[in-house]
Amino acid sequence: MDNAATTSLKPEVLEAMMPYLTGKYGNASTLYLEGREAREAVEQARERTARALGAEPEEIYFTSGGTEADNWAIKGVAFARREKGNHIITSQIEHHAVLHPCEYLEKHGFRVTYLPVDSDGLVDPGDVSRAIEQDTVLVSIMFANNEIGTIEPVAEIARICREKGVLFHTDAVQAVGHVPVNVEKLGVDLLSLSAHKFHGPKGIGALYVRKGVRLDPFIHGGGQERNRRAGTENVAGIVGLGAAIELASSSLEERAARIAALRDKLIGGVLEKVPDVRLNGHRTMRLPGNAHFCFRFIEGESLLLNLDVKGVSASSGSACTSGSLEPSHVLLALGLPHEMAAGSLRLTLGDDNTQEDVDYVLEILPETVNKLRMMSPLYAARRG
Amino acid sequence: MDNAATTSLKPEVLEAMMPYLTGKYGNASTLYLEGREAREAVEQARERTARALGAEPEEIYFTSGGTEADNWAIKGVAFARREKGNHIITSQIEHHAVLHPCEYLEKHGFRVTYLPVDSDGLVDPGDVSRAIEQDTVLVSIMFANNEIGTIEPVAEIARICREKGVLFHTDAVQAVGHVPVNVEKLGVDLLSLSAHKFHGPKGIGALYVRKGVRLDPFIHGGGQERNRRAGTENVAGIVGLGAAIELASSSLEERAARIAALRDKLIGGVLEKVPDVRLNGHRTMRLPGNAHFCFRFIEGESLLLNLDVKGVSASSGSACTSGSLEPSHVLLALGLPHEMAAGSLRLTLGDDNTQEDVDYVLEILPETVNKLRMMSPLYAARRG
Amino acid sequence: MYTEKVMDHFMNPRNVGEIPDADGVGEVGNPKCGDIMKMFIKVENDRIMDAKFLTFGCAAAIATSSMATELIKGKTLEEALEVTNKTVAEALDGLPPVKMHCSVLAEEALRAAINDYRRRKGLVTGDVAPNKIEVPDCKPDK
Amino acid sequence: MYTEKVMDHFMNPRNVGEIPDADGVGEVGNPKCGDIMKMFIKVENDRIMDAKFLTFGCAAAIATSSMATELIKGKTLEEALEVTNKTVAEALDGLPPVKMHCSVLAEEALRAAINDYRRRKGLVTGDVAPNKIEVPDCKPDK
Ligand SMILES: Cc1ncc(COP(=O)(O)O)c(C=O)c1O
Ligand SMILES: Cc1ncc(COP(=O)(O)O)c(C=O)c1O
Repeated sequence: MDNAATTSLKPEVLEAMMPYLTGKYGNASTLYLEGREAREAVEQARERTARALGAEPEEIYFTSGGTEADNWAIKGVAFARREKGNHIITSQIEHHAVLHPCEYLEKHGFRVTYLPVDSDGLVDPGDVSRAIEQDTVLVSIMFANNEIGTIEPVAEIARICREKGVLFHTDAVQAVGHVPVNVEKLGVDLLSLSAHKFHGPKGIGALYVRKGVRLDPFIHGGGQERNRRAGTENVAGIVGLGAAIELASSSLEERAARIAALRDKLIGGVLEKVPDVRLNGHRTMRLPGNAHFCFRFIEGESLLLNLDVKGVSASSGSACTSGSLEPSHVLLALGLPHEMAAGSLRLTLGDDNTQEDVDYVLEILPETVNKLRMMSPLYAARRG
Repeated sequence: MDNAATTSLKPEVLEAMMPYLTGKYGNASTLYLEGREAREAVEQARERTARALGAEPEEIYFTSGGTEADNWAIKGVAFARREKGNHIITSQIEHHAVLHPCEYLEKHGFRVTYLPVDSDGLVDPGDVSRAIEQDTVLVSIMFANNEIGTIEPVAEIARICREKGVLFHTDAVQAVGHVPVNVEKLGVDLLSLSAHKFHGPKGIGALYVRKGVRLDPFIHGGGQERNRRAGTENVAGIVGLGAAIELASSSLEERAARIAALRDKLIGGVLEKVPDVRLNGHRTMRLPGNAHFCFRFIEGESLLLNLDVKGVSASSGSACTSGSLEPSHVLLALGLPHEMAAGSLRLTLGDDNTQEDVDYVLEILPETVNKLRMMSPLYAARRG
Repeated sequence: MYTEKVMDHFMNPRNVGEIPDADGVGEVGNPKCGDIMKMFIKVENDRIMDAKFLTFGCAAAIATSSMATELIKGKTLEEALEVTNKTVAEALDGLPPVKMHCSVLAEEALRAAINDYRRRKGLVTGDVAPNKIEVPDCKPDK
Repeated sequence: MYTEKVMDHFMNPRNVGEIPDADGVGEVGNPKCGDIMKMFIKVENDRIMDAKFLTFGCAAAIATSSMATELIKGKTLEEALEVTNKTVAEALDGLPPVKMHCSVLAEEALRAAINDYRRRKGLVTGDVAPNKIEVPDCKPDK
């Protein structure tokens, strides 16, 4: 149950990729037969991606993943619009793939406002509006948070940015393939996605760039991706992204509804069976698959590993920082104290999960939490 | 015969990748079982890569390809050493993945010296030595040129840089897997490679960074690659790179000798059978598989496409710029006039090529050249 | 990338060669740009009786030269002047966007040849209509 | 990532709990760092007769607590003070580098418990050896 960290490659997706891993190995930028086959496959994947997002194919640029897409969007717009201004607005709960590029820009003379969130993790669109100044060139607010699953009011923020003439980027890595994402309806200017979050391959993603939006290239070199992203195309990966996004878009709403029902059962069961627990993230405006808790008096990694031994994959904090002891910046932004933030557990459901999986977790989780609490000096102190 | 543009994925390499495209889909940065399997596979690939280059595993960082590795090396060192100086030295015949980052740095206040080459495409190490100034922070000279195949005197240039305390990067994308490359013997500080040039997958590469060399991260985000290259690891791609580099390193010298013999036959045959032709690149200091010519009075794309129809893949200029009419910057740097540079053809041999392939090219090439010359106003003018 | 028609006219170009006693010769392009096109026409009673070409250039340049000569043969000069780069490209079932400039080259060569004919006949002065036009911008239209 | 020994001591930790009438209690760590360790010892004739722990922390923290209590049981105080973080880590067949600081925590808890015992006996003053040590740097050693 860690579908937010990564997902399995769907057999249909692998099948679509196979020709480009075997016979059709051409370089998509060469002129002869194999090269043209590769080019056509890349363009078909671009069309599929565009269709899934309600975009034009020329607005889709393939990258090596969500992280590169975020880096490119933020640094690319910042440097391209530098003469207009040097102020950027983002939130305190963004993924590191957004926060760290922002911190990098601060070292290069940019000013960044990191907006706070409420205790459910929601950004207030009014805060965005108030933070926009004369020299603001970019606002970047994530579509859905990777830890606590909260879905941000992106359409409203996009509208505010549009009115004020500021470009708006959203990191939709956790959303695409899981909830409907339409760039036209949302009114966003740039949007990042990553294939391995929706049963596509790892190491491939895309950046949507609305027509007319200027941004500097980030990876310079050959003329690939219409001179905006250099490097020999990862043809198999791109084809996999295209196949996966098409699959994920089909019957998206029914699938999301099924998963959300499982999620609600899981959340309800945990809140009922385990004392001293907090549900993190908004109760309803959250990703269909996400359930996120803080269990008081215990620490996340030990909980996680106990569950792993019992066959349940989960995450504590974000996947990237597991193994480090720094408490998650997202949980701290919600206002949780350190020792509470340390006891976090994320369970993320996907297409493969069933009622039985949820029942099994509801069976083992309470006893596991209890076992660890019996070892905890904080719990002992509380019992007095 | 366009092995320099890309190569087919070896079946053994695909086999090594398959587990990570099917069952073992874990995120290498997560703690539980699938994640640990992925992590181990990544670390094994790192060890294989290090072994092939005579490096330590901790000196290998995986990237999305040769282009990203070049971008990172150049921008990463430049920005990290900015307070020390802002001068960079490279050559006029580098790949665009090096030249364009350099041009980008020029826009950001750096000074770049683009060293000329001789008519064989060789950089003079004396030129490098003379170009190094007080404020030089990086020299980047490619190991072997992707168009004309010339192998540069990298070890000597590295020695000069070491003596003068300047970091040295080499773009070895065309060399790794084709000629022996040992970072210790060469004495380089940074080295780029790309898997798809040696029968590995597309969209994966690596940067070797000598221990102790400081460079800024380029893609910021999660803590992957020991905090130096963020983004969920492309596990299958990394495993493929590791398997491919190990395969390519085995019996490297015998394989190179066989291919060089084919190349010499091809070059000899063309020079003998076709009048008004120039061999580009150094006669002996060249990649084993590379044969590169300029045919006077005709244009490269039309030659290329004629050969394609007859079943021979080739390249004119570099793969990235085919389809554009700009003559190759490499050929212009050799001192060739534009109309001569336009008539270029690159044939690059690989493991799959045989004597028969060479014989076939030697059979069809002269008549194809002749057919195009009969249409050429330049040829007519010359006949008078 | 290229249509079947383009490939056909490229691999089997019609009307290749020179007309030694041509009534008009037009040459356009610039070897620096990678394209030179030379067109020869034979004119009788204001009608193009024969046309030939020599081209140094890419597949699209060769195919458009071939198609242009086919299109103008038998046409009056007035009619031939209505052949534009679009006509040629359409007759080839289209060209890739980055190659559209090649069809401009064919149009220019044709005009240059007709102008040369008219100049020889004293119908226009050399200054107004040179028979050698340097196409100024040889970058692909992207 | 973890050795079998670590996993065993983590999943089945020995000596969990409190000793109500302990002769020495040491508590180290800081909830902000994600680790708190509390060690209880029972001493007779300068020998540790029993040891128990409570730990709030990661798997490595729990396993090192468990192993540390096992190692010191039956040892004299002098011998117990020779148990270092390395001894504990080695007894567990090693710890991942980023987790080595957890073994330091176990060493500190042990020292704190022994110091507490000595303080209670009046052998040292409270100032010199507090029984509660805040481990200053809780970042992994990377
Ligand atoms: C919200 C969010 N943004 C960005 C990323 C980075 O994407 P990738 O792992 O493809 O680099 C992730 C996942 O890792 C994510 O969850
Ligand atoms: C010399 C050289 N450098 C860099 C590159 C770029 O590598 P990649 O295509 O993996 O981005 C190439 C090939 O395309 C190359 O030949």
